Amino acid sequence: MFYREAGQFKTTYAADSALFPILQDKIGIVLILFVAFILVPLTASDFAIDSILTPILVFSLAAIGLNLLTGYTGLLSLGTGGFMGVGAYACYKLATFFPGINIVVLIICSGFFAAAAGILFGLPSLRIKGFYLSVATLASQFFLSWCFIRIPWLYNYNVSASIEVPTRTLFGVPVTGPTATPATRYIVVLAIVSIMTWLASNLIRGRIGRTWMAVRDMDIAAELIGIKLYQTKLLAFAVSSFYCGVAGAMLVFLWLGNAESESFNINQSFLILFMVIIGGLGSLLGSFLGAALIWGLPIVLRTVPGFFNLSIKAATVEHITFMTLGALIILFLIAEPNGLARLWQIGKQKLRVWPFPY
Amino acid sequence: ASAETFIPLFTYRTGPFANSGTPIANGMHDYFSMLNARDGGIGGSKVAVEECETGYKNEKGVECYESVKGKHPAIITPYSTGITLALIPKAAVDHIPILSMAYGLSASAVGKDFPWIFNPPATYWDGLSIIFRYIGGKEGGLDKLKGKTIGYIFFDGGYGREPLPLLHQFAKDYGFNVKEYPVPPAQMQNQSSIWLSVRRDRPAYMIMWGWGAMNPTAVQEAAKTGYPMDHFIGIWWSGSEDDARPAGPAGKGYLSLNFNAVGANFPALQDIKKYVIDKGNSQTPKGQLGENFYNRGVLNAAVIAEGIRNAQKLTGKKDITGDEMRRGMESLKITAARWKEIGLGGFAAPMAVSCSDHNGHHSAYVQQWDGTKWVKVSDWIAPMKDKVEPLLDAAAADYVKKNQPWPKRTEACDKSS
Amino acid sequence: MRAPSGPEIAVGDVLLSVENVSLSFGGVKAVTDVSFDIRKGEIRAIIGPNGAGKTSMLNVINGFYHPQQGRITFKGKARGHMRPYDAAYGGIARTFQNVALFRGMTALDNVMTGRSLKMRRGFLWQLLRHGPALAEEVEHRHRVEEIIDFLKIQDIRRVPVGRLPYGLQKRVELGRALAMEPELLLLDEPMAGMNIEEKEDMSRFILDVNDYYGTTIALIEHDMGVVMDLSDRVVVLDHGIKIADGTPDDVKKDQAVIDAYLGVAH
Amino acid sequence: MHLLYQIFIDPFVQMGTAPDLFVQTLWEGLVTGVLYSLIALGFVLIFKASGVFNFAQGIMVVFAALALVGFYEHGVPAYLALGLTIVLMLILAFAVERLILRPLVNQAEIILFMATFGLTYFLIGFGELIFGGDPKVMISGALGLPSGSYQIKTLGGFVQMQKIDIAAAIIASLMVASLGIFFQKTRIGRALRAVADSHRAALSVGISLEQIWVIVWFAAGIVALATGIMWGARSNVSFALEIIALKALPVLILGGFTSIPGAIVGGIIIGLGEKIGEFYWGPLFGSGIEDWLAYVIALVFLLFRPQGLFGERIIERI
Amino acid sequence: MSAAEQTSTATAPATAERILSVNNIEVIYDRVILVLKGVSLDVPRGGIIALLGANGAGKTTTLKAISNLLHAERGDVTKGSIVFDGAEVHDLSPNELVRRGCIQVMEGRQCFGHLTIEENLLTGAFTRRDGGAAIRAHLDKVYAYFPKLAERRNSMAGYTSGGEQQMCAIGRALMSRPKMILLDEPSMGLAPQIVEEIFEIVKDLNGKEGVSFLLAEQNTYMALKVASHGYILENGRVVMDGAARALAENEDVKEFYLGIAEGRRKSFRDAKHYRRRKRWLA
Ligand SMILES: Nc1ncnc2c1ncn2[C@@H]1O[C@H](COP(=O)(O)OP(=O)(O)OP(=O)(O)O)[C@@H](O)[C@H]1O
Ligand SMILES: Nc1ncnc2c1ncn2[C@@H]1O[C@H](COP(=O)(O)OP(=O)(O)OP(=O)(O)O)[C@@H](O)[C@H]1O
Ligand SMILES: [Mg+2]
Ligand SMILES: [Mg+2]
Repeated sequence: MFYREAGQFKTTYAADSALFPILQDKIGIVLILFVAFILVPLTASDFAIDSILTPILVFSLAAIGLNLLTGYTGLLSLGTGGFMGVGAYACYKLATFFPGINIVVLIICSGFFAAAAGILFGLPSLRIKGFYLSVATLASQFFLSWCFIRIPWLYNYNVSASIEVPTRTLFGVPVTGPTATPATRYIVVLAIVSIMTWLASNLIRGRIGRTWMAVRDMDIAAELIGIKLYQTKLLAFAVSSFYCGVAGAMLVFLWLGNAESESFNINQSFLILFMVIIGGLGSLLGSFLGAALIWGLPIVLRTVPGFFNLSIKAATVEHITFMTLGALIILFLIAEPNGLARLWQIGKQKLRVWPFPY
Repeated sequence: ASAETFIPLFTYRTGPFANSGTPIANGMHDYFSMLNARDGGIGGSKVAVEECETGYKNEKGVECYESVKGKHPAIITPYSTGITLALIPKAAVDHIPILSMAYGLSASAVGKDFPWIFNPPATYWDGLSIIFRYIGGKEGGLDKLKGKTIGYIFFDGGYGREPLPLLHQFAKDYGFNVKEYPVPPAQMQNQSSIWLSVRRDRPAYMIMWGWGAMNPTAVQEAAKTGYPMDHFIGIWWSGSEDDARPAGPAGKGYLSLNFNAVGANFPALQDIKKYVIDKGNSQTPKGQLGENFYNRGVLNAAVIAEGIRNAQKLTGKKDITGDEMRRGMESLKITAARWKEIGLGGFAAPMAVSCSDHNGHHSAYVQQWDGTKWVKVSDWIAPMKDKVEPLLDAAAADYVKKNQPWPKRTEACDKSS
Repeated sequence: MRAPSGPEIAVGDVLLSVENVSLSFGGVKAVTDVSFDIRKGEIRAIIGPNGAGKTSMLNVINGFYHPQQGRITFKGKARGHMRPYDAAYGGIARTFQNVALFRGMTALDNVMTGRSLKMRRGFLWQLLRHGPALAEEVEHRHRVEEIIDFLKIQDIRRVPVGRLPYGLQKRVELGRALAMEPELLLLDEPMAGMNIEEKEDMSRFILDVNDYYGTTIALIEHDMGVVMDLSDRVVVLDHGIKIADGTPDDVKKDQAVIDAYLGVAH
Repeated sequence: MHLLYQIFIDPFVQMGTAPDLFVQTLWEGLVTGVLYSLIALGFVLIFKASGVFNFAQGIMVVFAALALVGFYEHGVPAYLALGLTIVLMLILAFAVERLILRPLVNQAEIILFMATFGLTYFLIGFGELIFGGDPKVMISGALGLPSGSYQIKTLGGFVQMQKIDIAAAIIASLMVASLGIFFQKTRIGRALRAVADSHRAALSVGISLEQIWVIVWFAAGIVALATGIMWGARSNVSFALEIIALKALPVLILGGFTSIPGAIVGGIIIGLGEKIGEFYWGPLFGSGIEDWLAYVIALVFLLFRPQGLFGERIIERI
Repeated sequence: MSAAEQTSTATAPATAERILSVNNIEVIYDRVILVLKGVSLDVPRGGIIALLGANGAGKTTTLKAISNLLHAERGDVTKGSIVFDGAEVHDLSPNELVRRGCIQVMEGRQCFGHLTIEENLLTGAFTRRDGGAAIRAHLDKVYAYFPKLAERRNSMAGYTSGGEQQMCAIGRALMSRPKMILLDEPSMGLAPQIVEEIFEIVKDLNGKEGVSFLLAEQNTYMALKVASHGYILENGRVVMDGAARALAENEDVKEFYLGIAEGRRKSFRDAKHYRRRKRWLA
């Protein structure tokens, strides 16, 4: 009853294809942005910002990147971690070469390097499909991981073989490095993620998004109606890797402050993939929900025993967290295989017809 | 608040490295529990221990850090080089000391650049130089290595790569060749081609910087290839019972460095048994007390306890802040007599840390696997400080340069107690 | 809808000719030495028993299969080896025997994909979705809405096609093909699985497309009523071989066709 | 020029001058390959029979091996422990079918893949909870598996073969042969392949998915146990073993997801390629190329045969 | 409205023994999409019943509800009951249902593309326990019904033409020795000759082997020719039912389902432009 599009007529096609055609949604998004940009930095604890919100945003961006490739274009990739790594190391090198340039610019630029890597490793997709394609991306994953440790130039020959983040400022406020407060870093991340999400939503609502989805749903038919498969697939690889690269750069520069080759290993790739699947393939909102669930749930589970003042051993808590997380993933899938985003839609649908069941 | 000192322990009892993480965690935990049970804490201040499970993952480690940093921890023990590296810049900002006992960033030994990080008793470079001293002793002089090949098998990550500069310098100094055998993380249990290469290259000695499942596999593969085990030496992280045991009798002769004693015959350990384990207040399984990594955990906890005592002495307060703990650590001095006093006589080499030297470059010894247990086969060997220190200074300078603007040390130094 | 490129061909002239085409898969001969032509403006039916090679013939025409032998001439130009999208750019559109819609997309988006090859705005504009990109999008949306109105599928615009009943899916598919503004439209069993009423509707659409837009149509269909009523000329294939070619009435009386295909008179 | 020499000439010279090492490399490659095949076999079984890409195969290996050693450590005689572990794997198969697969019937591959990831998490937590995280020594002696090695002096040197490796090769071949026959020749085998093709259609002809799934997961469980014993005997049994399971991916992809002989041939190609590549060409890149070599080998093969060596032809019709 | 009521009361097959009866079922997909709104029908033992209706009317859904394949599509029967061969079947698995003799041939062929034709047929015998010899004998019988299949027995089903796949699907169902086959759009996409053939076979099976059929069809003409009784489904409701003959005579049915107006078949060329159709309901 409250959530109705009835009565909201669109008079132009432009308005009809707007991002949030329904008034209630518009109000919702403004509220969310207000809370995220203003309220959270003012009120949330450092722990909440730095261990929950920032990582969720960073992973959401990576998940969006992967979702563009896997969810929208139907190309399964297990190389996300590697592409994130390319972004991170590229950003590190750029920061070394151009200490004067604004770090946010560099973070964005590093995406281009990831995109180039994405195109390179996406080439086999022209011939190989499905799970078979995943091996190409796996090859990239392992090869890139190997490069991150074997090419000392990438980490400026540090003996620790890791990259550390120098302190850089934006309008005089430090945004990277140890002196940057979690809230500042969070706001920068949030801004980048918001803008890039908006851009991604533009892409997928237009011609490019449609060709991607066409390729995903039935590539043969897509080709027969005049879509060039190789262009489409490579573009998807490029854009996807760009997003992952930026996410990787943010992971190091705006969150962890330090990284080594292991930060971008195969497990990272799987993690992002699971966020995408749990969130919902082919849904931007799902990328956020998935990241929130997969990253946030273990943290919540870990704090649960504390609430009840149960003194369970740290290891046992961890084991039970693992078991619960596993069980919850399965439960979620059974409840709604198409991901949290679909669950959300069904919820909206129910709201629309409320108080009637259908 | 009531007198209480908060000590978070970053541990990993899960994940692929749980085998090494668990006994260390047990040792640390039990020692503090023992102090609480026996003495009512340290200097009248009860120790509040809280474990945070990292699973040996950096992100989790940072998360643990964020979750404890608001609770005024006296000191943090990350127990992972990766996590230590991630925390080094943060520690200075939050004024929380970090103890990375013989791991982490070697350069953090330089107190003027890293006031908040402590890594006694020795750095990896010290460890490598000790190994060479030992080899030199066996060969009758390091110049005997001339023209020979030394193999270096290592975990292909920051940890395993760190000794490389010194190793190559040694190679230059003593005229031997180095063969590197990196083991990628995913290949830890799949080393057959590496050991084939060893068979081809016939190194006179094999030195290992391994961790987790890499160690037992290496020992087994070495035995399989017929490599002379008493020419195969691991760093102190490659010397747990679990590393050598799976090879069975064939693993006999395998050597490794150590800086804590093995065995349970120390009054403090017996107190742990009496006050903690026998009371059922411990997770330690039977037989683990006295094992190498368990004792390492005890040593770690003992050093912290001494640091706290020192800080209490300096400030005259029971409850100490991170700042005070840093001062306590920076003037830490545990003589052989003091070790004995706290029930750990001969457990470790005398240890001193100073404001400028956060490490101390202490001695270690070589132990050998006799098929069932570790046996000490050398004296305490001091590292080649002259070779290590310039490297350390250079590394610290390099770190500072690369991380500009790195804050200058502002913390004052106490006099050594 | 005008031809996108190439020489103008007058109504009644040969638009596409298939000469001695043979196609086989391993041992299976799908098409053997078949020749026929399609004239501009006509409705040309291809019929034949199941497995006769009709679909394969369409696949050859729009470049999805590459025949081992033979020549295809489209708009007076002989074609070499080409990819399916070349055919699409050349003005050949089609629908598929087993509905090949993009199942995860809405009906509207499906039809919009048909316009992809006409849209020009580059990546950066798409990213911003303002100015020229939006203008282009709206312009094409207008064309698509016309098609949607034409096919009377306004009310299912927003429904993911996977959830539509079969008949509507077929209609959306036709819409997608029409959105390409083709010169030659290949329809592979557009009326399979429909009842009479829906077949009548679909017939109407086909005739209208043919009449109003002058689109040439090649049609595969098993419903003889439809074929006889709609088509100008009919080719009959059997086991990959052409067994008859002519007006519906001629074909209907052809004994070979009755034996191979029609069975008892319908 | 020198580089070209190092790449194209030197390795072959080495093979010629030290033939014993070459033979030894081949043997190591073969054995590793066979062990990879064993892991891959577990994947293939489940994939073939249900179209599920079972991410949990790696953890099942660890779980089975830990259970075996765990039982033994609690005083159960070795063979009884083996029996108990097999029963445990059967229980696991039932549980997986009942709790995961049945509610998710007819879902997309990727969803089931994800579900097996949930299973992985669960088993990691569960396994560590009951067996603990510390590594265990495989009880190969108590199980009557041979230890020690044969040293054959030939070719101006020696070739050393571990007895356990020989046993592994034999066991793996037997398993593959029997499973291959099972799949191609029996009623159940045919049904398995039908299920892989389409859950929906299989249901409609009355194939009991429940039964099929329990059978394959049980079979995969046994394969996991065998894998766990063999790999465990090579180093030890710990959760790190799970990482090795990733190596099954290139094997699978090379051999084709649905082919049992493919798993074996793929495994051997990967094993040999990896060991030879690492041993002869690895030093050029500072060694350790094993990490990605397997994937690159698989990729190169795929570029020529997109469905893998033995994979079913990809049906492209419209 | 009135037409529906008249025919249904007049000719309900009340007397014959029922092999299947569906009572007032309601089906919901995805927990929110209501598709069947109370459908009832009966199939007498040994009968052929046609289920007619436009696209999306719910024919397939009805059949799936009976064979319990709905679960796999996230659909649920929320009301009503289905009784097959004297037993309520709601809780049975599809496998058990096949064992009891009720099998569905799904719309759109659904052969196992990677299995050969022969293997496809053999999977149909999965639930049988009467030994290899009997199965082989039965296989030959199926080949006798469908000689085309015998020719292509070793081809992968994925590569055979539409007609061959349809035959394969029916043949596969036969292999389970069903008492009743739920046949969904068997004529779709088939050449007229084959359609005739298939309906001949349906009649044959019904006559010689006593198999009952529930036939969902768009090809009303053929369906009413073989069936004894028909139901017309619209928008998830049965709007009319009656003896096949009676239905074929009904004026509305003639116009909308048979394309006959004023006593003769209309040409498709003369189809009026998008007329609003008259509906029994709505
Ligand atoms: N990609 C392919 N690979 C192998 N064989 C093929 C392929 N495509 C078609 N065939 C074979 O070619 C023959 C002709 O098939 P086609 O699909 O053209 O028949 P059709 O006339 O369209 O039949 P229907 O009316 O049943 O659709 C069939 O025997 C089919 O098995
Ligand atoms: N899995 C599903 N999820 C949601 N809605 C569905 C699903 N399957 C079918 N429907 C809807 O249920 C309605 C009835 O579909 P059904 O397939 O039963 O029709 P039908 O009479 O068999 O039509 P056709 O002649 O096209 O086969 C349709 O409106 C369809 O959109
Ligand atoms: Mg066809
Ligand atoms: Mg239907």
